[in-house]
Amino acid sequence: STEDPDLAESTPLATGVSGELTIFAAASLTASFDELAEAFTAENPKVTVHPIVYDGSSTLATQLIEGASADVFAAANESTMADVAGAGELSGDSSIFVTNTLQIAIAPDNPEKITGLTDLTRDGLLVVLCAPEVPCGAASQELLDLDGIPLTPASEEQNVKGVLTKVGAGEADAGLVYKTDVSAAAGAVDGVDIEGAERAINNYTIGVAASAENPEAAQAFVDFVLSDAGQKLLGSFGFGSP
Amino acid sequence: MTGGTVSGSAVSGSLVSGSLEANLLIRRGEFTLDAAVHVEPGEVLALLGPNGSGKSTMLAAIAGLIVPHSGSVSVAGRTLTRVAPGTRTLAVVPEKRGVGLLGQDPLLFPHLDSLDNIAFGRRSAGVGRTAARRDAADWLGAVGLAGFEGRKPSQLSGGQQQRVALARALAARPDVLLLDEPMAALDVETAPMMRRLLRERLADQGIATLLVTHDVLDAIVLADRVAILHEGTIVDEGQKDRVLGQPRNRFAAALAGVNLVSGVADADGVRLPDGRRFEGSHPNERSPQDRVPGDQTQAPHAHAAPVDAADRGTPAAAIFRPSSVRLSTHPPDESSATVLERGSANCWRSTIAVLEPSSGGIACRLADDQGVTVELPPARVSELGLEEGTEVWLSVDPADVTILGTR
Amino acid sequence: MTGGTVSGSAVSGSLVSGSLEANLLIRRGEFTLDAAVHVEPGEVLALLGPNGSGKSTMLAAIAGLIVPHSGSVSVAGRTLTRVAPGTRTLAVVPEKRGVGLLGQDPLLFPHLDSLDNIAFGRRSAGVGRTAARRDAADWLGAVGLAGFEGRKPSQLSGGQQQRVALARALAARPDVLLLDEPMAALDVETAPMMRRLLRERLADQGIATLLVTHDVLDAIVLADRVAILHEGTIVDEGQKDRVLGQPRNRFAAALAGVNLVSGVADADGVRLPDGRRFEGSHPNERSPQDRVPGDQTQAPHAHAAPVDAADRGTPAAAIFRPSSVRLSTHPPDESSATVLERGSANCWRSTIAVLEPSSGGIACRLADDQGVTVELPPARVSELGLEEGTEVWLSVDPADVTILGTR
Amino acid sequence: MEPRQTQRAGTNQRAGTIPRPLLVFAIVGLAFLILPIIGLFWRVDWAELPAAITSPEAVQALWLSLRTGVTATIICLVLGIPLALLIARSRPRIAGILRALTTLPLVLPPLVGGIALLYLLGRNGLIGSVLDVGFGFGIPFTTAAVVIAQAFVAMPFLVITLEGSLRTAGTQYETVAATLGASRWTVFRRITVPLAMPGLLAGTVLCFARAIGEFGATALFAGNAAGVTRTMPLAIYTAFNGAGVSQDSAIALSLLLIVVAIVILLFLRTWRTDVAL
Amino acid sequence: MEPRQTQRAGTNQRAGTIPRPLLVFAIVGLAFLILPIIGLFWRVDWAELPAAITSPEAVQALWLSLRTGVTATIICLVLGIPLALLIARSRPRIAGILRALTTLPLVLPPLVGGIALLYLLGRNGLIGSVLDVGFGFGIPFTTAAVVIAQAFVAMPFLVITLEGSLRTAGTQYETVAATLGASRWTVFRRITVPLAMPGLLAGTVLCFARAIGEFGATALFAGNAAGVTRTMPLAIYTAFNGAGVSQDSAIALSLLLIVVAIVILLFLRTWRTDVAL
Ligand SMILES: Nc1ncnc2c1ncn2[C@@H]1O[C@H](COP(=O)(O)OP(=O)(O)OP(=O)(O)O)[C@@H](O)[C@H]1O
Ligand SMILES: Nc1ncnc2c1ncn2[C@@H]1O[C@H](COP(=O)(O)OP(=O)(O)OP(=O)(O)O)[C@@H](O)[C@H]1O
Ligand SMILES: [Mg+2]
Ligand SMILES: [Mg+2]
Repeated sequence: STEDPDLAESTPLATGVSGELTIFAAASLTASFDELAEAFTAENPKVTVHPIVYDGSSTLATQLIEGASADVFAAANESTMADVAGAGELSGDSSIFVTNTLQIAIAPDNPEKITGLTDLTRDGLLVVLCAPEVPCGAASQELLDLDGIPLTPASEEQNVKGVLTKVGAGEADAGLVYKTDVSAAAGAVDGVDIEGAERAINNYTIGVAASAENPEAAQAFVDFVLSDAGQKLLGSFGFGSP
Repeated sequence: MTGGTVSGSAVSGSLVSGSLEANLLIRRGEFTLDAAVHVEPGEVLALLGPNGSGKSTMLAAIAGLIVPHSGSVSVAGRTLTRVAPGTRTLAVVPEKRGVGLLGQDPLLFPHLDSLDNIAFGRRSAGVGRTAARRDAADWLGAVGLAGFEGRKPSQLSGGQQQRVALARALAARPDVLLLDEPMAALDVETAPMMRRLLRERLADQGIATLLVTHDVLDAIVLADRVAILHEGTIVDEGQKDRVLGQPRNRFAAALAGVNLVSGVADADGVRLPDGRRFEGSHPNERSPQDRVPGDQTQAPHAHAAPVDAADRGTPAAAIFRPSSVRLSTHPPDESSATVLERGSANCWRSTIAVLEPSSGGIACRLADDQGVTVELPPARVSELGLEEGTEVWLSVDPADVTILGTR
Repeated sequence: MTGGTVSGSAVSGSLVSGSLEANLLIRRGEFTLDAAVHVEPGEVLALLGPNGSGKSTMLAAIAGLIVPHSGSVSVAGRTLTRVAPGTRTLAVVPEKRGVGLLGQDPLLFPHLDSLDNIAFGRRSAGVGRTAARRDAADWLGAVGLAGFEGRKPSQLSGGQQQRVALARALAARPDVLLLDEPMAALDVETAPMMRRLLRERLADQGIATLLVTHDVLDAIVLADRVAILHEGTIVDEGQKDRVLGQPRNRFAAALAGVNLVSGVADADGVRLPDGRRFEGSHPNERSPQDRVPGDQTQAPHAHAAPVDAADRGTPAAAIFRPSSVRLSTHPPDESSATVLERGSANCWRSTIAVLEPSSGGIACRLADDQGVTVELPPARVSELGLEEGTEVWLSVDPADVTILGTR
Repeated sequence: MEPRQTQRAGTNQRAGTIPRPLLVFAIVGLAFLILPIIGLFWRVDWAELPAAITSPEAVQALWLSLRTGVTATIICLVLGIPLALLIARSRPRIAGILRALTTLPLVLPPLVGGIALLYLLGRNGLIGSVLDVGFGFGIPFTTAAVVIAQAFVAMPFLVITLEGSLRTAGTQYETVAATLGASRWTVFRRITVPLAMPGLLAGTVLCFARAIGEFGATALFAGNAAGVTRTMPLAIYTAFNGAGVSQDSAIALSLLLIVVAIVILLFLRTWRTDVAL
Repeated sequence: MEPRQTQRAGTNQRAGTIPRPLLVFAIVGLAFLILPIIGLFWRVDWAELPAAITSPEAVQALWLSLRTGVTATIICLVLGIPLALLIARSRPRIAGILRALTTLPLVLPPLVGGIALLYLLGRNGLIGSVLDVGFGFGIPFTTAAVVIAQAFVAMPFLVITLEGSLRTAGTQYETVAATLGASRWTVFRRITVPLAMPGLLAGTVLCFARAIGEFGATALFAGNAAGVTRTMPLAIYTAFNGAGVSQDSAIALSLLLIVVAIVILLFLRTWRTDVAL
């Protein structure tokens, strides 16, 4: 932690917090939270943010419940956060900090000319979805049901990454993923917006862990995420504001 | 030889050896071993017997590799095995017995060279590497393999392996040594050398030794006493001169290279089940030069069992050498009368079953009930025109026949 | 015996066998084998030699288990191995050679019972399971183990394993059979039975056989010719009667149980390097009954090499039996004069190095340069008070000595 | 008191030949392996268990796992036994290289193994593109893909284990068989394989266990479609992700997998005593 | 033309004793195992490779992997060799049960293995709670947890492989050693272990490879903290999740892992030829 007074003065939003900060974040937040952490330390130079631990929300939740110590937990849905809270591992309340909407992921240049959900039922088209048990799968199913589209996926992937990999590798022609995932894919896949995608919104939640060793810094980080600066940064990755 | 050196680097233990007592009942499938042996310190007991008679089984039980169904093993009064109904089984583990076993298969440790194989026993006894290897080098010299220190077993010939295994067993300095055909793979020049080595070392160190062998020469040279094992029971046991000189069973007779025909005692001979009669002298009547091979003692033995009038009707046998039998191709009445002094005793008719070379000329095995063999000079065989199937008349001088009670 | 049955269920192959020719140069570490053998169909060549002389190595090369550094092997004119500088190496794989090898270790397949072990060769030749097992059962009976069909090797005694291995090798009906000490673990009653079995079957099937053994009786009973291998070279070869009856080297003499002392030929005897002289008769002068053991032929052999005047200065040896040597504890001038008819020839002084029992009485090994052994009746040993270290005077009647040129 | 050994009379077994201190380590080792599994049982929700393991999805996944696991094991045996023999009979230098190559798939995290398979057999893969264009069929998303993924991760275990046993068994009995006229194939079938049976069975056990436990490569290469590619491990993972943090049904399914595996392994044991030496 | 064999003169090796058709299978098997890995190489972005594998994170993860992998392997050897011996020397019935128990961790998807370890050693676990309350320290999410997770998944391979070899090697030489007066410990050290060396080395190879490739149990039980618990497989997973769809750095890291593993396995090979029979 730097003691440089110049730097401390030059950051007007400084909250005066210090110490170390451990963050558990859902895998889909990978790139965005790295930048958030960077921006946060720029504002709070006395805080050292450990490399953020990314994994599936369920994995992280299990670890928290079984004794892992973290200060901040950011989950990709609400139910996982509820489980953690139920186990008494959350200090205070959690907040929804971003939302995410689905997009159709397709190979670059859209060789199959897919324009909407109805195209996915076309014969001979290989479509992959997330498993209905995981958040993106639940959202996909909800959306398909709302439109009454009878889609039999070639595979129900365990996570978004599985869908992206298959579409990116050309194994599948299309898949439903989050908008943020398409933008993170940096050209390996293209995204097609879904009409009425906002009907199945996924809410990301964040909270301070009960086991937090540095609750002040943790709260400062949560506040930063919810701040305009944080929201703006997250927006640049494709997330929507709650 | 390096005898002095090996003893010189002795570390301990060779003087505490004691006598071996074993009394064993073991069942293996249909086979049952029920036998007892006793060996004094420094004594060698040769255990002879046909294949499958239970010799190796007996050694394994004494070495503690198998637990008998009942019986006991003790060395120098210390009980190593005791199995009896109603009592708790005692079985000292093999490595705490002080009983060395050289099995039928040399089983040298394949990953160790000759020297380390031989040094293994000493090193297990806690002797340092250098001392154990020095001792091992002496042993390697003693078995005539100086220069083979670094050879792995796979780089040794069969006989060389056998010698390393012998050295390994001796170098471990057991109180009791069990040797299972230790000379089997040795050449004619090495075998006597190894016999001499064994004789010296076993006596020096007062080791009680049980020696299993199929070579009667091993028994003659090395053993003090001989036991004959047959189908799991000891059918004869005693001083080697008595057992081999006056054999009481077919196997011992075969070992000694003599014919033995058995029946029941009558007046002064033996009557065979097929009616033949044999007459002869009793062991204590015979002059020394009449002795069958292997009988080297001066005086007749206490173990000998000459037949006298009181023994009539008891089992008895006639023993005679293959070379003592006279063979002719004519009935005796046409030939010289000397053969038939006393009626038809010692005289019979048979046909030749097998004719084969032997170390003493040509052996004619007769198509006899009791498989008598006759040994003839090659010249005589061609003179008589003998062939397999030829009908022959045989006789043997009573002076060349020994009559013995058998059990 | 089941000979008829076994031949009856023969499927093929036994009549095409031919002669074996092998000419091999093999280096193994410091050891070099450089030897050639030739065996006719139906003939048995006994290969004798000390431990480590290269016998097993030779068999392995003939069976195709090792490739020689140079040389060739052929059977019935078909080349199985040919290695020569500048030409492409030819080495037919072992299974296509028709050469059976029974090694020093029986190596029965541990997972197969006796019957399947014996049937293995036939089944490999494509014979059906039932036929092969029937054939195997016959062989099992022939080696005296009827009733042991279902036994795994681990449930057999050492000698029983050896017999199953022999049956397995014979049942495979090779054109050429290589036997490495096939009788080593057999008891005295079984060994003659197995020798008889081998004699019958090998001759019947016209198999060319190379037999390695340390038991001279195997050679006498089974072999037609004998070759002596020493340190990788064949030092003598010929009809068994000649090689064993008139041995030309120490090893053959030891096999035949006679003394051989070597030096150079002079007038009508041999002068030893230490100055001793031996006189005697030449083989073709001797009468049949003077022959040393193992010499069973009527007429002297073409291979024999009697010394005559022209041979003076060439290597020669004197051969005499241990029992022909007369031993006394007094210098000859004090004893009867008969021993010294011709000056000091056949007469020398020595000390006793080792006294040990032997099959013919007591063997006295002399502290001689050339290790002469004298055999005496036990009575005579105690009469003379002989001990190790006793100084003795020795003589041997020239009539009992054979003089031979050695190469 | 004399040191003792207990054993059945007349047998040649030296029971308890293990140095006593080692016995302690052995027991610690065993405890280390099975305590965590006992921990699972301890946490299981017994009330929910029957429903979880008798659900049609669970039964379907189990059945698929067994089918694919057995098929993959058979493929591993067919390809792996010859490979093990090749390695065991090669010169030391070549054997070392072959062994290292064979072991490589083990080092790859299964996920990467899945990617590697996709790159090879996927629609745009080296071989997959040929299949796709030439024959119009794709491997990913089929049950065949599951089997391939399982075989890919499981085969090294079979090969390396068997190779160790083949090397220990040596070649002397093979040589004897050859001198009796047995062709290489006969030797292989009647001598080599039976003598290496303990190692072969050990390898088969490892291979089968690894195959039915395989998750990562399958998920990536084969996908997760109920009845086609959703094996037990995928079902367990799906359940784990789905039911929030309580994981009850994931654990219930794991127990089902464990019990089935135990039954199969004990069955293999019985078979083993029959064929072993 | 006569069938031939090629071999060095004077040696006792029968090279090429493999039946020819089997050779085909062996080669197919080998291709099956290494083609996917070659596929990986084919797809790698060589321009980015140097940067990816020399980044401090990669080096840190590699170093952690090696440290934990070696430690886990040592633990497996210490506990696994005695366990293998115990199984190999038990009566068939008991051996079968022990073998099945030992194999169980293999069947568990690594994820469930991680859960099981958490349930046992976690803060609320059977043993973990005792440690936590009694000594105030927790195992999960430490480097020790990585080692435990690796040892848990890798040990069965060592045990089962070695057990096969011990059984094949038999007990006859041990018996001979005992009659020469060698204590059980001496027999173990100087006879049992050297004679089972091929199997022990094979098992060690498998065990080490499995340990450094371990991902699932580690991720759950030990977490994914850089420098503490982020081993190569976790780094690869993180890279895979992080970098969108291109997976370039994940593949680069995998290649690094493969190359390091090859070096270590080939080193083991060299050592092997020295000690082998
Ligand atoms: N495990 C077993 N099961 C059944 N029978 C067995 C077993 N082991 C040995 N036998 C039988 O026990 C008998 C005695 O065997 P043992 O090895 O003691 O004989 P041996 O006297 O040493 O013979 P050899 O001279 O051939 O070595 C043999 O008939 C053998 O077949
Ligand atoms: N791999 C090897 N490396 C070095 N030397 C060897 C090797 N194998 C054998 N030898 C040596 O070659 C020589 C011949 O061995 P071989 O086994 O042929 O002897 P043998 O005549 O069969 O002896 P025996 O009567 O003892 O069986 C021996 O001196 C042996 O030590
Ligand atoms: Mg025996
Ligand atoms: Mg030999």
